[in-house]
Amino acid sequence: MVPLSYYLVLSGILFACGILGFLIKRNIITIFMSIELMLNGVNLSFVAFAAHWQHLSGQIFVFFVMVVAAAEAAVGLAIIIAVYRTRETLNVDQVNLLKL
Amino acid sequence: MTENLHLWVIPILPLIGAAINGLFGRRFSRQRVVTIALAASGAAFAMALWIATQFSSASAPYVTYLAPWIRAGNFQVDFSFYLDQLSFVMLLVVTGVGLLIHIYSIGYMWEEGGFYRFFSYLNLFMFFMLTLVLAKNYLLMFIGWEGVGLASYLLIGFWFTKDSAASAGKKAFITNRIGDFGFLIALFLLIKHFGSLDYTQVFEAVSKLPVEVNGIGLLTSIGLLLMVGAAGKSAQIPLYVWLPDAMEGPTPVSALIHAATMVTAGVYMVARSHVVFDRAPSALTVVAIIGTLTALFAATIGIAQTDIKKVLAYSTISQLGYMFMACGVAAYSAGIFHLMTHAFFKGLLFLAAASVIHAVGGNQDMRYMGGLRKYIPWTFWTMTAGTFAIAGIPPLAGFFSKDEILWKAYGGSWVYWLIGLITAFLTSFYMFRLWFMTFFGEFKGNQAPSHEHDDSHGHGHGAPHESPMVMVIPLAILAFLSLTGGWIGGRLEHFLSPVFNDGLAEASEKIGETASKGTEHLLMGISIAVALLGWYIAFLLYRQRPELPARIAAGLGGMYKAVVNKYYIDELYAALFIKPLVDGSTAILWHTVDQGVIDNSVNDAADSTRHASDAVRHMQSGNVRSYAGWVAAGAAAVIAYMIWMGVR
Amino acid sequence: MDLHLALFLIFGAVCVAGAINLLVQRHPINSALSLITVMASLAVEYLLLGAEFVAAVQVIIYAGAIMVLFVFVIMLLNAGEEARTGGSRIALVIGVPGMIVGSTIVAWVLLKRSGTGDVAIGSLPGDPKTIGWLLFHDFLLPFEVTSVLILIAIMGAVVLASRPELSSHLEKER
Amino acid sequence: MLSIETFLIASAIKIVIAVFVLLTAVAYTVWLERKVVGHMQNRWGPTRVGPFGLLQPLADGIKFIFKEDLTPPHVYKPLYIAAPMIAVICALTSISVIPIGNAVHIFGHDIPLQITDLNIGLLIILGITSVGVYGVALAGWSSNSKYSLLGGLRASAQMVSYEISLGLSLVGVLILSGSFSLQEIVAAQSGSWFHIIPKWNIFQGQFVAFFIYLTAAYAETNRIPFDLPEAETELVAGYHTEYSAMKFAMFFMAEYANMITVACVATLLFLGGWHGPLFGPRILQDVLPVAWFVLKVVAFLFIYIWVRGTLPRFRYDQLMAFGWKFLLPLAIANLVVTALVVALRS
Repeated sequence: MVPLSYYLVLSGILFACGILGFLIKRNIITIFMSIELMLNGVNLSFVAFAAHWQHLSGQIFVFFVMVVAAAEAAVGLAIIIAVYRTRETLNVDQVNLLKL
Repeated sequence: MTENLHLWVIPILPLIGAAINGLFGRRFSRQRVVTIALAASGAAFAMALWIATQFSSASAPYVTYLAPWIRAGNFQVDFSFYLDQLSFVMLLVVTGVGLLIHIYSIGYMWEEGGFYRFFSYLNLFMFFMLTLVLAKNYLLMFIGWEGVGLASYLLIGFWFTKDSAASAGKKAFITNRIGDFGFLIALFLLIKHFGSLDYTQVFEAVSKLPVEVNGIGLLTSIGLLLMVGAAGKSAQIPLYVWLPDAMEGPTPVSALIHAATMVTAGVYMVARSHVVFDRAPSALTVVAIIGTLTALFAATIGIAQTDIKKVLAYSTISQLGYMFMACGVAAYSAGIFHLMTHAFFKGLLFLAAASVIHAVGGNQDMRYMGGLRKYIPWTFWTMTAGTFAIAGIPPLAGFFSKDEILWKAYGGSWVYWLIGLITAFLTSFYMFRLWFMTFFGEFKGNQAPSHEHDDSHGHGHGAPHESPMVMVIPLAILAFLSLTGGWIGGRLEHFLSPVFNDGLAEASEKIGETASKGTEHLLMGISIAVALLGWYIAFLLYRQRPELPARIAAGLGGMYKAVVNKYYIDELYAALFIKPLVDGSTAILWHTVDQGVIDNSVNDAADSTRHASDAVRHMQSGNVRSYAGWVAAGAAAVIAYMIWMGVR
Repeated sequence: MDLHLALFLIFGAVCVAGAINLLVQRHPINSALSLITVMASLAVEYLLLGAEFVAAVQVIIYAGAIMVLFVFVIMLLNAGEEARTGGSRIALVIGVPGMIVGSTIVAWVLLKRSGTGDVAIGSLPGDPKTIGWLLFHDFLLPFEVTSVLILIAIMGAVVLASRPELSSHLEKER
Repeated sequence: MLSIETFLIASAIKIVIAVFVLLTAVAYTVWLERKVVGHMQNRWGPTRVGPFGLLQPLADGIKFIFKEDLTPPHVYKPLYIAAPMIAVICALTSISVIPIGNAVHIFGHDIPLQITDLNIGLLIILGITSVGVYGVALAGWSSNSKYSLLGGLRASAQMVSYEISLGLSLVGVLILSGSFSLQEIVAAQSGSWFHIIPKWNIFQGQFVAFFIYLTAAYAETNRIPFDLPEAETELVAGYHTEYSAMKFAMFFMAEYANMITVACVATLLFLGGWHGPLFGPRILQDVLPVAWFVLKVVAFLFIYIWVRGTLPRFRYDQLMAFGWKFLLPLAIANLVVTALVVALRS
């Protein structure tokens, strides 16, 4: 028997790692992967809650999250490719033209 | 109520014509434009004639309710039309003269650019004028009132590429605006005190009020304000200045709008509101004084003008002054009678003058005319009819109506009569002066300075020639009306009496007391004598001894100069009103208020926004990770807040 | 120590190690592989919770498709090691403390104040049949909406990633 | 219910046996291919080592093991080493859920002829296969060579693309059987119509699905006519250009193991698994299903080799266009039709 909070803490750690990755990583692809990491953390809490409440809705939500993640990956990676073509870099610190 | 006369159809017909020509006329041939315009105005006239067959004084007024317009609380204004004896006369005059001038314009404007535009505007004018005349309430009348102003503006500025025409259009519009302002305030007062603009309701309420003998009460205020509006539209002192300039428009327009119909709207309005004026004697006196002064004043200017159209323009102002004089002594039916005859002979005179101008190739200066009698006989004879009519030679139209007015004026005060008489003499003089200068003596067209007037028709300066039949026929019809129009005088007064006598009958009773039949005949004789005197002096000066006028002018010196320059009224207005207004606008409104206050406050707002944004714009570093940092911090704050709320 | 807790801890540790490795590694492909590790271990965690279908889909979709895309893009763009540029002070000064504060609060609340109970191993079997039933009945509308979302994403990706001049060139060649 | 110790021991034994059998099968699939293609091309194939060259795979294995393990200097070493392992591990793991026959009764226990029976067995196979892409992709990338990189790129794009068609072609079968468990899928195909036509899925209207599966499987396993990741005439040897000795052997094994897995799945899902005519004594009846299964797998592998000996290689854009514009719509259409028929029948 594992307390539900353990799962939630694990999910929280993953989510926090995702945020941290977003904050400290420079490579735009890695940043994107940090987002996926956050989504995974959320998924884990969904499944854990599903088990806790004995309701499958939580697991269904995971599928929707996955679909959104897939769509996001497709579009996001296409954007990355387009950015790379014009800016010739993947470093977000150098993609900073959108400012005054 | 009586049977439905479908009054709304009459104004709608010209509107349809105006819309078709205005929207699609550019692609139409001239023939088709003419067909549409004539069909519209002809149908309106036919409708008016049909109504004439249905009309019976017993069942007047007829009312046609079309649709609701404004419903605000108890206040209600509808699209409804109203036909009594007064508007019936106006209806016939407007549609009849309008149709004739439409026909005339075909010949006159045939070679002009913007042909479709001209006829579209003419039809539009007809629509608004008929709306004005047939309206059942003041607001709908105001729509027509403004609309004829618009049509007038468009037509004066018809040759808008010419600067003077464009300016004249603006001048007419702005001067009318001043009058309309008074009219509007009068309407507001009506709404405030009677809660309605409907003729029936307003007059019913007014007729229950006592006569305001002393001071300026409500009815006097309303009457004076209405008179301000009428003065603007009908070119009375002090707002007459736009009418002479309006001669920049095509001459048929001058005939239709600035002689026969639109400028008489003020008279119609005063006559329509006679219930108010009857109970405001001081306002009525003001009307009479304004009318009398205008009549004399414009006539004196008229004797020194050399431009044929300007002479007629001042003559129109003067004649309008007569009408107001009539209204001012509560002789409304005399005013309307003169309105009608004036529409005939002044329309005729303008059209004939147009024919003359047409004949000599665009020149309007009478000094370079002369001897045209043998070149353009039709024009000569029709114009002769008009001249005799306006001069008051019996048995032509002008004699009857003018004599009626003078007779009624005498009933009001002998001063009115005397000034009217002097004006009649001056009228006779300047009209015969025009007649002699134009048609007698030698043709001097070849000496004219070679200025090409925009009112020309590309004929060049050949020998003068008669106008085509399409222009001559309306002239002939109007000449016939000028000859015979006066004979219905007595019957017209009787016909109109249900309208004007339902109020107080004091004024006419007063006249009946003070004047006898003998006096009337005496006065009539004096009138005729004065008219003939005018003819003789004109004959003397411009036929027998043509060198005399110049000597007289030299002798009179400054006074003559003042008359030629229209008493410097335009200059006076420029100095009194326009310059202070322009200077004030420049100094106060533009430099101080607009630039100083409004611009500065806007700029300051923008500047402060910019400075504030400048301070925080550094957050917008363009660096995604910084944004993420803010998001993370914000999320932490939100979580902390929510947890704290939960714990508490 | 029972099997459930042991497995949870083992794979949880793998998860956290993978996540930290994702952050530590400078080469994006290493980060990607770390993320795949995280996802695989998460799949096992899902299995522990009884969500077998979710676990399988996690492997097939996340590890097998989405991450392949990532690796593919990394290879395509030949992404090199990450440069340690200091583009954003705010991310470190404000973002990281904010993240730490936020997660600390959440963890504290979860561990100390939550009255949640234990979860038994495989306590809620999420077999494909039940999930399919739910998906096509109770969640039919969201399901259809996500299908539209996917369609839009496909078109968006094609438009974004295609080089117009290149594709028109190919068209001409054909 | 087995005790945990027995379970672990039995599983370990089964794993050892399975790996041994699989590796042997891989070795002899290679031999079979060389032999069959040789005969198709009017050659003999391997003949020197053992009768009919039957010991050739053994000789090859020994050679691979003892060859010098070259590591080119510019490779990214960790992944360069990890890539072949990923490939071969994924290939070998996926066999773990494949049953090769009914449960047999040995030592007083009912032992299923499969390492483990999961009710999501098919999904496990799909998942492991999809992870197998990384072996190829990472090998191509870590070799730091343009041929390898191109091969790796092609492999990952191709495998991701065809995986969709492959998965969709299986869904029709899943609808018919209503389960992810391979045991149940096979059980659903037992019996026959009129004692002649077996109730295999391929005869239950899933012929189109079988064709799609066949085509997609060729692409998934990088086999001719879809062997673009290792197209010799263009990319030297594609993603494994820089590999040699045992690491190369791992890729080699992974490819053939994948072929066998694919053949097993095809057999289980479309060809009725181990179902076939049973006759003879009891012991024969126990062995025959396995024999039928092996026969079907070998037949499928033969088609593989046959196609290799017959068809030329596709061009890359043709491959992609075929996958996305023909195979995928066809798979969806098949799925819709199957679903409709099942829905109408029930």
